[in-house]
Amino acid sequence: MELELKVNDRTAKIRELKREGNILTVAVDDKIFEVDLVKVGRRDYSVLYKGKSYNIGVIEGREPKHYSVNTFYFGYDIEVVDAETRYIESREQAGHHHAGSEVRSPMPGKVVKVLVKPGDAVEAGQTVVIVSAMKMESEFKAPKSGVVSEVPVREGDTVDGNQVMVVVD
Amino acid sequence: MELELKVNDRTAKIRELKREGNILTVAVDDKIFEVDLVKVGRRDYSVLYKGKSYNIGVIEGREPKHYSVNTFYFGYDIEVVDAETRYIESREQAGHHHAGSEVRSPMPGKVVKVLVKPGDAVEAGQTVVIVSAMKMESEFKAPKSGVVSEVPVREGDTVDGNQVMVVVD
Amino acid sequence: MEMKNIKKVLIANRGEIAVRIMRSCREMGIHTVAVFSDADRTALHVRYAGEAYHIGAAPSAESYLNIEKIIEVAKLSKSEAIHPGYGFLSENATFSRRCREEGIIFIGPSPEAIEGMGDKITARKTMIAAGVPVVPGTTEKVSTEDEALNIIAEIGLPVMIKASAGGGGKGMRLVKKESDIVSSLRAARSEAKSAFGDDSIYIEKYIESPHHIEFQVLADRFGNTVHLFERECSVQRRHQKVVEETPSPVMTPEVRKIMGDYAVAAAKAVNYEGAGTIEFIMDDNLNFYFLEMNTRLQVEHPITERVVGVDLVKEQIRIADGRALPFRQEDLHQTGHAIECRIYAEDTDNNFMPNPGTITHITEPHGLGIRCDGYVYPGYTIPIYYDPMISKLIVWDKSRQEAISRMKRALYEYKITGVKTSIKFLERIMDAVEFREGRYNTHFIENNLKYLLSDTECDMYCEDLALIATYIEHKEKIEKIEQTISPATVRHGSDWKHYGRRYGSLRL
Amino acid sequence: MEMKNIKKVLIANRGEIAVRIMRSCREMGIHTVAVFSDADRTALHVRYAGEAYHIGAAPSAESYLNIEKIIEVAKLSKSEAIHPGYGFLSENATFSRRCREEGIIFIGPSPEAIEGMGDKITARKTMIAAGVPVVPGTTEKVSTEDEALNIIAEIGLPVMIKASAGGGGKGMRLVKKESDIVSSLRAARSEAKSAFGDDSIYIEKYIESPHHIEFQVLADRFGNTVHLFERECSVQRRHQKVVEETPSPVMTPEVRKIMGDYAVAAAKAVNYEGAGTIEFIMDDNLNFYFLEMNTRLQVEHPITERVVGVDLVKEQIRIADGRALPFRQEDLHQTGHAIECRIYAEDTDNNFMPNPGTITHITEPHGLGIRCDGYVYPGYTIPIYYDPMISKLIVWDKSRQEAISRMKRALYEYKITGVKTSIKFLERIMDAVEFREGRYNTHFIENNLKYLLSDTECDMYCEDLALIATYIEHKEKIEKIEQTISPATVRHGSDWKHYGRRYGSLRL
Repeated sequence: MELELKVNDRTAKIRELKREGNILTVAVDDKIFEVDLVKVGRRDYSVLYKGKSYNIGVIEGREPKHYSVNTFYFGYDIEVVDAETRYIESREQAGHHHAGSEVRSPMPGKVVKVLVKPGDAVEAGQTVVIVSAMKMESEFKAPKSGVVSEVPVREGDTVDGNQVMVVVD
Repeated sequence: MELELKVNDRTAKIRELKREGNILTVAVDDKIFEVDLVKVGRRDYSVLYKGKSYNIGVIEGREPKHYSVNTFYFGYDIEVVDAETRYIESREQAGHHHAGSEVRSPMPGKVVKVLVKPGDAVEAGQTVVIVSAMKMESEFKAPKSGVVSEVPVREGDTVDGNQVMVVVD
Repeated sequence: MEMKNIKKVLIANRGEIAVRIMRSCREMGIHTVAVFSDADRTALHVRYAGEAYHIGAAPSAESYLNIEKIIEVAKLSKSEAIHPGYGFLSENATFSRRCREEGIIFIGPSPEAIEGMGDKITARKTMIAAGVPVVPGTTEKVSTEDEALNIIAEIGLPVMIKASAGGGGKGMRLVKKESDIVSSLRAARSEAKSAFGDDSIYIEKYIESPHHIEFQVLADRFGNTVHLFERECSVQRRHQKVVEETPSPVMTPEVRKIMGDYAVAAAKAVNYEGAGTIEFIMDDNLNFYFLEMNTRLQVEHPITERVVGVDLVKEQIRIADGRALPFRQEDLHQTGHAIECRIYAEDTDNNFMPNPGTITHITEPHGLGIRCDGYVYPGYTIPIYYDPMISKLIVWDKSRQEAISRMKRALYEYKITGVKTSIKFLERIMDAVEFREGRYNTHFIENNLKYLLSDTECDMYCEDLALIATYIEHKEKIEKIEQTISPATVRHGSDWKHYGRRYGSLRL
Repeated sequence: MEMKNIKKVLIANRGEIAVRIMRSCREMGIHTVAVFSDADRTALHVRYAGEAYHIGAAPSAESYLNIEKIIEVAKLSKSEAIHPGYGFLSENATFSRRCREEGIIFIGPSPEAIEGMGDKITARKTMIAAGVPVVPGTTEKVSTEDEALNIIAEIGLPVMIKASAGGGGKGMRLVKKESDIVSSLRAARSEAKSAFGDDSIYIEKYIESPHHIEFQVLADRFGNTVHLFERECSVQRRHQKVVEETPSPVMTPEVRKIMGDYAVAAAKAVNYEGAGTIEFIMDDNLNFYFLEMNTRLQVEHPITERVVGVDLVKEQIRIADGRALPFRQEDLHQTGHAIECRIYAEDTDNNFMPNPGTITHITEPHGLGIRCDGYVYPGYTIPIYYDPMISKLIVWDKSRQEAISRMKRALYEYKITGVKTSIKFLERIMDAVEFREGRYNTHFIENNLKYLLSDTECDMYCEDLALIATYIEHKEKIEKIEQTISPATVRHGSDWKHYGRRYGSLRL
């Protein structure tokens, strides 16, 4: 099985070439790695490569096919690129999708103020919603100028991480 | 749903009568309990009853429908009694089953010596197999006098917990 | 040693401090009662306690700040005493008084002592009367702008304007330039008005490159008052302490002796009983001034416990039980060095935004010289309503340099997934030159922010290995889905759809 | 303080001690190299180390005892030094010598010191020459039965017969009655022959109600030797230590001083370098005798670390690096009281049978005065090949009574599921009157076994609540299976079969 994985600006093709017990031969693009890889616990991999011991935690992201991957203190956001992803991306590029014009909550919290309603004209950088989490209030701003098309939250609502709060068209 | 659960010599019928959020009304035989019960983590329940706080860990046993349940330091082995269980039990009582004449490993280990082979006559209490685990050797003895019918392990084998090592008929 | 009066304690708090207090109670053979809000049914303090009672809705005002409800539970559960922890009702004179009225022992000072130290202006006056040095500035509340301008002219710039009823940085303004005086005054007063309902302020000389140094005190009801030496708390971000240590790297034995004596005098001036902290501000020349007294246990109390060898919560309970302190000043000594790091659920790379959420995995540090006081566990969802502090990591070693190395090791071992934390940021603090050399003041984080937020290095293979591990994780997940759909099932079109749905959501 | 010679250390061990050593290395900025057998690929020491190398099959003889393979890995990884931990090769003179030959620093004593103390008879002679009191008995190996009979007649019953090459209780026999002498002699010699390939024995006076008390020593290569006071190790089961504490509850300052001086003399008598332990046997009247020297780190070293404030592993490495001890005898003091409990994976209710298996869940104790040195993690399978010790729990408090209370609290918090452990048994030890009062000897567990194995009480509701929780768990599991089988699917007969299979096995 070959998978395309995206990390930052890089998209890499990964393919397993051989597996004997823990010893795995893998191609990452055109580079061949022979690693001793074993899953320890529910989310952690222990990888031995060239004698060095690496601990890699692979955690499912908040969206499907997204992973949050940690090696020591270094964290990567890795996404599986497949037909579905490509389809969504092509739609986004064609302007069919809301991405980039949504205001999402980066963390769970409580909506303390909604400053716009559908139909309002907003300017990029204008505060549209205020969320309180852990005794701290954060202001969220319109990502671009335009007209508010949706406000799926109300004051007093609790929101999850990554939840859409305002859409600007 | 009503379930019959067996703990030691007691078999109790449990039935949920009402549930509102965490507040659960349950009949245990003819006794009614109103408890505040919530699952915390993967195996732990927090139960508040009459003001007191109980932590109860419910862990799947090595056999299906068996649970190992801990409250503070007190541990219970609890078994779900259903049609299948009753069928097996009735077969056992009718003498159709090996239970009681098997020698099982109580823990994982390595078989260091097998002292009998199929066809051998053995006496109750006679050592039939020796298993080593964690630098300690344990002798396992025939549960009754009879003839060895099966020896599914060989010297050098590693065994799991609860694995049959010798059957005496 | 059994208590005379206290057999059961209600802990009017949550989080790590509630658990920490219950630990000491358990060691003393004292029963514990937890209280919890709607948001805290699954919290560790509820699970740890012997008894637990629901007291209201998630917002603190409707639960942990509800005095009458908490007193009701104390009576219902037949608790002889209430420990308020820190925050919430711990410095609330009304609560202390209501406990007294109801015949419940409040494990903390009298309402009079809380009031005496709670109002900054009153406290300043009391300290001046007791001969304790205070920062040059007003001794009366300032209610008009003219008055404020006169005072600023007298003590000279820079000055700090503070809300009289304030705390936590609210209603505070630093004024360095003549032209900013009026606007800062107005801003401070309006913020004070909206935060505390009182726009009176006071004005103090602003100390450049200040050190925040505090002294722990313990006092019994028989007039015995001792101090347990200093804590250096200058690593702060927006007036929130981040790292604390003891001894202070800038302290000398002579100054320690003098400040300790003043700390004891300050406590005695309000007939203090229990554990408290005298906060001082100190400049680079070791001139120091009384800042305020915290009439409660501090978050950072464990570093004192480790270096002095005293369990402060046990001493609080013993004092409240009516016992005399078991030691005198000359019995107390500092041994070695302790550092505390506060672990916050926050996204340090995104303006330190709080990051509540569900803990998926946690590995806590262990071994020689490590103490980790926390309250979260795998599967626990940190609520959005309360403080973002997850835990406190405390290390001890013989010397300051060794303690820093140990803290680095402990932070390396500390893994929390599910929420973002300040662990990496704290590790950078341990590596910062100013911190390592012990020459830092309260501007340290601000001055070093770029360094502290920069990434740590990984070797050249990390990224590729991360890709490989992700590849395997994803591949096995897909294979697991394929196995779940048995051959007998996949023949039907509907199941392929089902498979497609499951693959699309990929949540097994 | 950077090391002169040691930049990278290979740890020739596994389990908690390998992790514990790596922690100190990390704090010292020293790189670590793990070695592992087939059974240990997922072990924590492999994950914790900077580098890790496979050295052979699961049985120790083919991996952790393979001297040449380990030396090969040390060279390959360019490690300057090897730390042997305890057990395995730690007291193997050949290994120490091979390291020396290969120019690798062995973090431990010279082969000559190991040999001098390894043979019990030689050690006795050396001690007698150094003026250290030894248990009355033979000074030469006894190889014939007649010889043995004469010696027993001379020192009088009861006596202990021990294998000269022995250790760990193998080849040991206690003789109380005249009529048992011959059979015991033969049994001991035959056991010694099969265990060590050498049937020579020695005979000692048997001490009734003995206390096992040992002294920690540290010696550098410049002739500085200090002791770090005693450890009381009398809570034993079949010669295996279970609980250790320091100070010993039976010790007096006078006897401590004398014994400490003897411990230093014993180490100096073999030109000892590094960390070592002098074991003494002591009777109720505080008469004491040299028993043996362990020329390595002990399992129970953390209680000394806590009470004396010294990191013994760091000191071992510094000594091996060629440094002088940073303290003298008069700089060392005991502060407070420390206790260690060893947590074993064993079924205490079933004759203490070892219980390897997979850890499903673990909650470790935390808070003031707690140290937990372990190596298992959720999902880890404890292999069947090695020691059943999971971890060591160490507590400290000001007094012995408080330390016992703290240990009880820590054991209460300690939850391990998946394997059976000795936690409950240890809690009973903390409650046993003889232990609490500090009047126990090595017969303690044997004499109190019934009490120690009895169940702790739960209140009248526990069983019913356990049933309710199990009911909910099972019910939700069934509901989850039903959901997995979507309505579209369950129409087909094959799926009902599938459902039935899944319900039957109930492993989701």
